Amino acid sequence: MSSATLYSVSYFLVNYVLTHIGSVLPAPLNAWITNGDLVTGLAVLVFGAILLGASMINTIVLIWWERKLLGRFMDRRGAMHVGYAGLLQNFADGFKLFRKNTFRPREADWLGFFSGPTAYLVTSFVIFGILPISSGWNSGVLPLSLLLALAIFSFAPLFIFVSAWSSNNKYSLMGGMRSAAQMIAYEVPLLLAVVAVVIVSGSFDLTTIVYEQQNYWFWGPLFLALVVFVAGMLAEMERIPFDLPEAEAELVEGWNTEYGGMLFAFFMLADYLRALVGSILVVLLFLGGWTMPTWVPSAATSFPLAGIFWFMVKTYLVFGLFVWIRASLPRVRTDQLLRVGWNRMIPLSLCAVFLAAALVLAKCVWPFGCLPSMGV
Amino acid sequence: MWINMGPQHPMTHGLWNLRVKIDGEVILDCDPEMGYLHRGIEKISEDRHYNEVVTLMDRTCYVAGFAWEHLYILASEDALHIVPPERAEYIRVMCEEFQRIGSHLMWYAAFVQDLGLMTPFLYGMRDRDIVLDLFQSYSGARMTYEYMRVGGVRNDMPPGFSAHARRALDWLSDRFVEYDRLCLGSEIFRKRCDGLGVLKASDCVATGVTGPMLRSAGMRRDVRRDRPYSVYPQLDFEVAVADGADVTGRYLVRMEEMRQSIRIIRQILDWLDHHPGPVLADRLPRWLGAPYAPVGKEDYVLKRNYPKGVGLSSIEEPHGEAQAYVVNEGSEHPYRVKFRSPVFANISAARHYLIGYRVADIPPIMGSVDVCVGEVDR
Amino acid sequence: MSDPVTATEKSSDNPILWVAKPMVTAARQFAKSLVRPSTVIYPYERLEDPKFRDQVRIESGKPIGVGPIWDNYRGVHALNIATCISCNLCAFSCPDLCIEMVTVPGGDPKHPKKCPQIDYGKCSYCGFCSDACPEGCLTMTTRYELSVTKRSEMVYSPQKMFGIYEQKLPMHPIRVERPANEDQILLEPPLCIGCNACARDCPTQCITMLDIPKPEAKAGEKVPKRIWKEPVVNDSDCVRCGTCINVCPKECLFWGNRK
Amino acid sequence: MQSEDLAKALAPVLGDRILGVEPFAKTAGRLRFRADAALDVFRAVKEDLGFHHLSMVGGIDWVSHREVFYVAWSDRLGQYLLLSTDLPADAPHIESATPVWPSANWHERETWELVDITFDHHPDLRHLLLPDGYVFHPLLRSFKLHEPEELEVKKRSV
Repeated sequence: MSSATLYSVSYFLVNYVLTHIGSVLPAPLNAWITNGDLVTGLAVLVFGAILLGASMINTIVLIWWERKLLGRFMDRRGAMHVGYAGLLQNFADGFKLFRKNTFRPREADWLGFFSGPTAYLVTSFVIFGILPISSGWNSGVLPLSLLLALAIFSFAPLFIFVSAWSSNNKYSLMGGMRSAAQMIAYEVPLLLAVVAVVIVSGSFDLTTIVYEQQNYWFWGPLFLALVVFVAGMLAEMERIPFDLPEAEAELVEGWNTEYGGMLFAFFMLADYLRALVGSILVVLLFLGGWTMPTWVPSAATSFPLAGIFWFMVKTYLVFGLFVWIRASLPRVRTDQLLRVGWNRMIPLSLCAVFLAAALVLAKCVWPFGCLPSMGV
Repeated sequence: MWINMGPQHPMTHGLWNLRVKIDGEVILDCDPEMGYLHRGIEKISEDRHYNEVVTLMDRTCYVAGFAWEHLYILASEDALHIVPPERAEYIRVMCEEFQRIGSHLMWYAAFVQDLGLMTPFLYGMRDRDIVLDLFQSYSGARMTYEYMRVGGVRNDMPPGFSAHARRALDWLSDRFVEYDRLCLGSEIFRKRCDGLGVLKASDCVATGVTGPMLRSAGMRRDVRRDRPYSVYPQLDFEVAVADGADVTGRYLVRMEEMRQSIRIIRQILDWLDHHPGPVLADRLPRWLGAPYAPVGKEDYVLKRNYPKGVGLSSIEEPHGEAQAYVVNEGSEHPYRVKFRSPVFANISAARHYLIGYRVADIPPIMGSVDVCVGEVDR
Repeated sequence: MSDPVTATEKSSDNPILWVAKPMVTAARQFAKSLVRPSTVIYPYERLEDPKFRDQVRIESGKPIGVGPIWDNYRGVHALNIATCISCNLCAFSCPDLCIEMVTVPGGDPKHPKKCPQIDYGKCSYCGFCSDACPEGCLTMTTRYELSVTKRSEMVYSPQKMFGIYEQKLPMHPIRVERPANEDQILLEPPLCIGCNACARDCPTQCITMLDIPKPEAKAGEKVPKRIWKEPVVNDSDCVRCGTCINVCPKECLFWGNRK
Repeated sequence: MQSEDLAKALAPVLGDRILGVEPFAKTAGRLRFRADAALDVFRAVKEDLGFHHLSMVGGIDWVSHREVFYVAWSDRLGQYLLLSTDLPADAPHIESATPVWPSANWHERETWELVDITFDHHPDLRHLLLPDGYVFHPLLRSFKLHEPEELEVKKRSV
């Protein structure tokens, strides 16, 4: 199965189903239904559906994972009644939100109020189409997939601001302003940290970046970049300690104060989708993606779907780190956050870039080893 | 731009409204609006018997019920010329000190949660539960105790209480180290709280601010020491003082007060172990006993001509200096009951410690005031 | 007393490495609660369950089960109808006026037996009623689960409370000593007409009507028309409920002190 | 400091503006003063005797008249002082203590709305605990609990 890709699997599925349906149909219909274009088109649809479903389920399980971890950090249990160990609790919550009435404040702007959360959710979903999750399990070869992912990722402040402004609430507006300021401030160090990785790996393609890490994972030599990247990701994901846009203590719920029902669920889902994307990016850029170090026994890496398995394990562990940070740190203040962003993070990320350049020039660095030949 | 923080707002911890005028994120003006929880406790008290008012006292400040019971009982004993047995006084002081720990733990939980940190909230609530367990073991309720009576307390400690209490105290004093590590040991916490909500001692005195807020400004005023009531003169403790006059200072003062409370309770437990005795004054007027039957058209009390009196009591409640003024006109109901709530005065000075800070600073500052709306509105 | 310490001197826990301390603290708690968090899984584990209390105690590093005593929790009342004497003291002592005396079957038709009915929508669980009960038939139990779907179901009839009594839940072993009562029922003899109302309605039957000599008629005065009996209260049996004073048609009984 | 000492200390400053100092349990005493000289008394008490901290202001409705009482604390003496004065039952008013003790602000607002005692020259005499426009004064003896019907009638007539 290791050679199978997500697309080949969905193509096989569609082809199999359509051939069997066509075999019982009369000839002209049979020819039409098994024609290559239709199969390809349906395969793409199935591909999208699988992606959507997988990312959705992963997101919801991620929420469960956070609740359970946070519970233990706080000396309690987390969700535990619906399903085994509360696994179905979030599905139940989602269903409840789905059934709730969605209403709009009278003075709110109709278009922005409804399009904001929708666009926020959709753009967060789209990124999953780009991210590779194992060798071959991607949407084909996109040479600039990293850049594209980050570009879509940074759409968010726009939509947040639109929905905050259009909901015509002072708290929402303040939250939206904070969110825009924060995301723009942390976009720069985030991208600079990525530049460090790109310099070392010599490619914007995520698959290439992962294969560049076959000798050593980048988190060791590029530790500075990792720190900057994680901090920037925390700010982008709006998680504690950088969750001031929705600082519930003073701003009620920040930019989603006026949202209820499914629209709120959109925000919630999109937040966790972004958290998932953040964790995945950390794994891809710094933790070797789906590959494992060579000293790991091959039995642990050669079973079917081993790549996806290890990838998910790493992703959830990285998210566990975010949860740990959330469990132990209070929220910072806007001015402090921005000051740290512009005054500390950008110089740090520039340092990281220089370090990366030095790493490339040196080729081999002592405890880690050498870069693969593909390097610049 | 004026924004209303409240009456339903995560910052308020109760029902009140803080109207804030802001420019961007900076606070230009503020105006607290109270009264959303006004239940007319002073008025209802006028229609109740002396002991029945105790049921209202638990609900005056729902996180410091024992302190308010003690306050009211001290004043009405003065007004009614009744002297409680010594053991009852020790038990009351123990209740008050345990309540101080419970209230401060509740404060700790809510305050750190305002900073966005959820973990200490659960630690604080978990450890407060220990205190509530102890309360329940002798008073029979976890928050609304109805335990103190004019002339003593309702019942004595159950057997084995002091061993359990000591174990709980050991557990609690270990936990305080953990609390400090979580808060003071965190750079972000210090950045958020140092130099925030400064209210200098002179301003505190002018605006009537008392309690941990005053002591965090370096002023060593504590009713327990300055005007000792009940059995406090026999107890050895220190008054916690900090010098920052800011949020961190208030945090430090409250943490130190909890340690001192543990010290006081240990002394009281030693005393209680060696001095058995009655806990209720033995000869009480009929209408102060629990089985009181108001009867007939004749006003029995006026017939007996019970001596009139006025009582003023003042205690160091967890939030500050609380006072009660009870007027006894010789009837079975108090003629007038008036309370001074420390939080009432502390909130009224809001303008002095909020203006000039940022919107994000409101939750920690108001959290450090430890607002309990129940006792402000009464 | 020693000199005051400033709080800053005593507990200055300064940050190391930005946020290392809180993160380590949280991780330590994480490791601890992997074994067993402090949560009491309520419907399955109950604090009042002695087995659970023995199993998880503060010694095991968990802050639950400190209090040894759950039996004196002030929850729903239990009423032993058989020993209730209908003295009304519970209803009198209720600060929230939530107790109403309702007729229960079992009394004689002329003087129906009345037992308390409690509206838990109003009750504040202060325990004054069970403290006031002279016979110990109205007690508070450890039961605290009262959620119902209708407000009318919050009103517990005597029969319902008797049902709780029959479950033999732990009932408040800390019994309050009734404070010594310096008052007694006194009589103003000239007003009494000997009507027997007090003796008839006394819940403890502690009033006996004794014959008194009928005075001789003096010149110019009429002997008052009355029954020549007077109530005598047996002080040791009296529960001081005041029923006699309430029923007295001539208001000749009153509270007082012979000393 | 006992009540006699207090009277002696205040006599030269205030003269006949104080009506007497009675002993009061656990305080320095109860100082009764003439209502029209309130501000002078407050100033003298605060500045000459060091009662810097005003902890409570309250009113009592004695049907025939009303009483205002103030409780102040002196760090120097380590004692409380009770000040009280009687006001007529109809349109009772007294000078506000806010110029001397700013902390009197909210206490006076509360006393004004609950006991119906007007404090002249108060900077901000608004409703505090009761809703704006509320016409009753609940802590007056004439405001009865347990009689909602009566209240209804009264409300309609207002």
